[in-house]
Amino acid sequence: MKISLLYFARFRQCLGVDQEIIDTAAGSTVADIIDSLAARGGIWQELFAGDASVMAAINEQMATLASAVQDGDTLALFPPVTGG
Amino acid sequence: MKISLLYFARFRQCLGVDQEIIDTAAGSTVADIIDSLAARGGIWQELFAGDASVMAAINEQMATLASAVQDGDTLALFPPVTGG
Amino acid sequence: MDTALLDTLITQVPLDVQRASDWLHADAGASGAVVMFSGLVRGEQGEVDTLTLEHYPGMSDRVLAELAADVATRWPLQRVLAWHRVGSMSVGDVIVLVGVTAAHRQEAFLAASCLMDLLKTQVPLWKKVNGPQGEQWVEARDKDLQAAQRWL
Amino acid sequence: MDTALLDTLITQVPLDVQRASDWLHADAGASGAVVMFSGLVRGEQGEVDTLTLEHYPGMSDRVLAELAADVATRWPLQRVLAWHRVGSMSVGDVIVLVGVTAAHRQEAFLAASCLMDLLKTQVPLWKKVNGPQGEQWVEARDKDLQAAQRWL
Repeated sequence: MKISLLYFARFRQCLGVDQEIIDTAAGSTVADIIDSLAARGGIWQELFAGDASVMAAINEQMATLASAVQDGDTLALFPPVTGG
Repeated sequence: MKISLLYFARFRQCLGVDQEIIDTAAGSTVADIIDSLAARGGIWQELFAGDASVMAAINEQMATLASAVQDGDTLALFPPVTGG
Repeated sequence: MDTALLDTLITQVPLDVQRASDWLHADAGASGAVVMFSGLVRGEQGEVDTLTLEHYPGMSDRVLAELAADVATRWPLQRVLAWHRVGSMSVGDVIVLVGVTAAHRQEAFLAASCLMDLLKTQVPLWKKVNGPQGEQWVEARDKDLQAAQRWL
Repeated sequence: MDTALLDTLITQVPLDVQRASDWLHADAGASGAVVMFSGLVRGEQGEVDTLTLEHYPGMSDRVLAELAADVATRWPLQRVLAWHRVGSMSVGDVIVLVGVTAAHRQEAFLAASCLMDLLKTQVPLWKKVNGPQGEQWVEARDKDLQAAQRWL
């Protein structure tokens, strides 16, 4: 299934990418997708491997690592927020 | 010794007096003076007898019932404050 | 730490919220957090038309200034403002303005809250409300005394 | 209880403190207490020249509006305002304005404080500071997470 990924703030800037579309297995969770990104190595691994602090939103709703994504969903990944 | 008394708010209005000068024994405390006022009877007793809520300031500094007054002091008596 | 700038006032003149706000925000780059509290005359569903505030001139000003200075020793504040109106007021009029600036919001919220709690129980000010039922002196609330106890 | 009036906004335009204050104070006779918080860009002793705020358009607006509505269910509030600026700002500029009106000050202080704590940890906004040392993304503070935990 196809998922749109969005990156914000430090992630967007470090990766030099603000969005992409990926193919992922049906039933994938946010954690699965983050792992697959970490597996790209380099800066991807640095940002997304292990106990990195990553917040996620699916279709603009806050999600957890265990949340499942559906075909056509937009998954946004970003560092802990720092507004206010 | 002579003490100036000031009354504020509900006390001032109920008593119809905003200040007076009284003679009191040397060594008098705020409590002694309040008792002597209550002994006047009528509205004075109503406002100042027993467990009435009375705040006191000596020369514009908050005082307690046990505070001693000196000759020439100004003792202000008033209900609990309600500003803000 | 630098000493905080204090601005305290007891006045019969209507309080200027914008001037208070401007003074607090003028501290631009140093402070990051401004908290301002305004207390207004409540209509109480038609029970209140006007409010009269009596004070103990001289003492009220001094105690208010002392409280502002006290609060500025408890938290690292840049500015402390405390203005209180006395005399006759109408529904919606501003009775009191309290504001502080600090580097962080927690300190600013605590300091403003503390200053209001102390002011309510220590400054010699008394409210009398006037409405269709006649006039009545406002009774002190236990809740205000309890709130002030937190800081003593 | 009547529903609170909400006014939330994410904007690139400089925030107008006076307009926010006027809107909160316009609630005259009903509310007795107004608490307003402003968060400003701190200079950090010359370490910061400008600040850039990135957000997740669409989601940031929605989450901010939801938080304002949430806070209005926790306390009896008449008005809730939450404006946040995004884009590029200078030292002293207002980043965020949060204000509430209520009948009593305790509720107003709690509600404004709660809204700020939740905003800081839940609205998708990110700060980057620019100064003589170059640019740097601001790190989330544990203290902010702990502050938000109080309300969850």
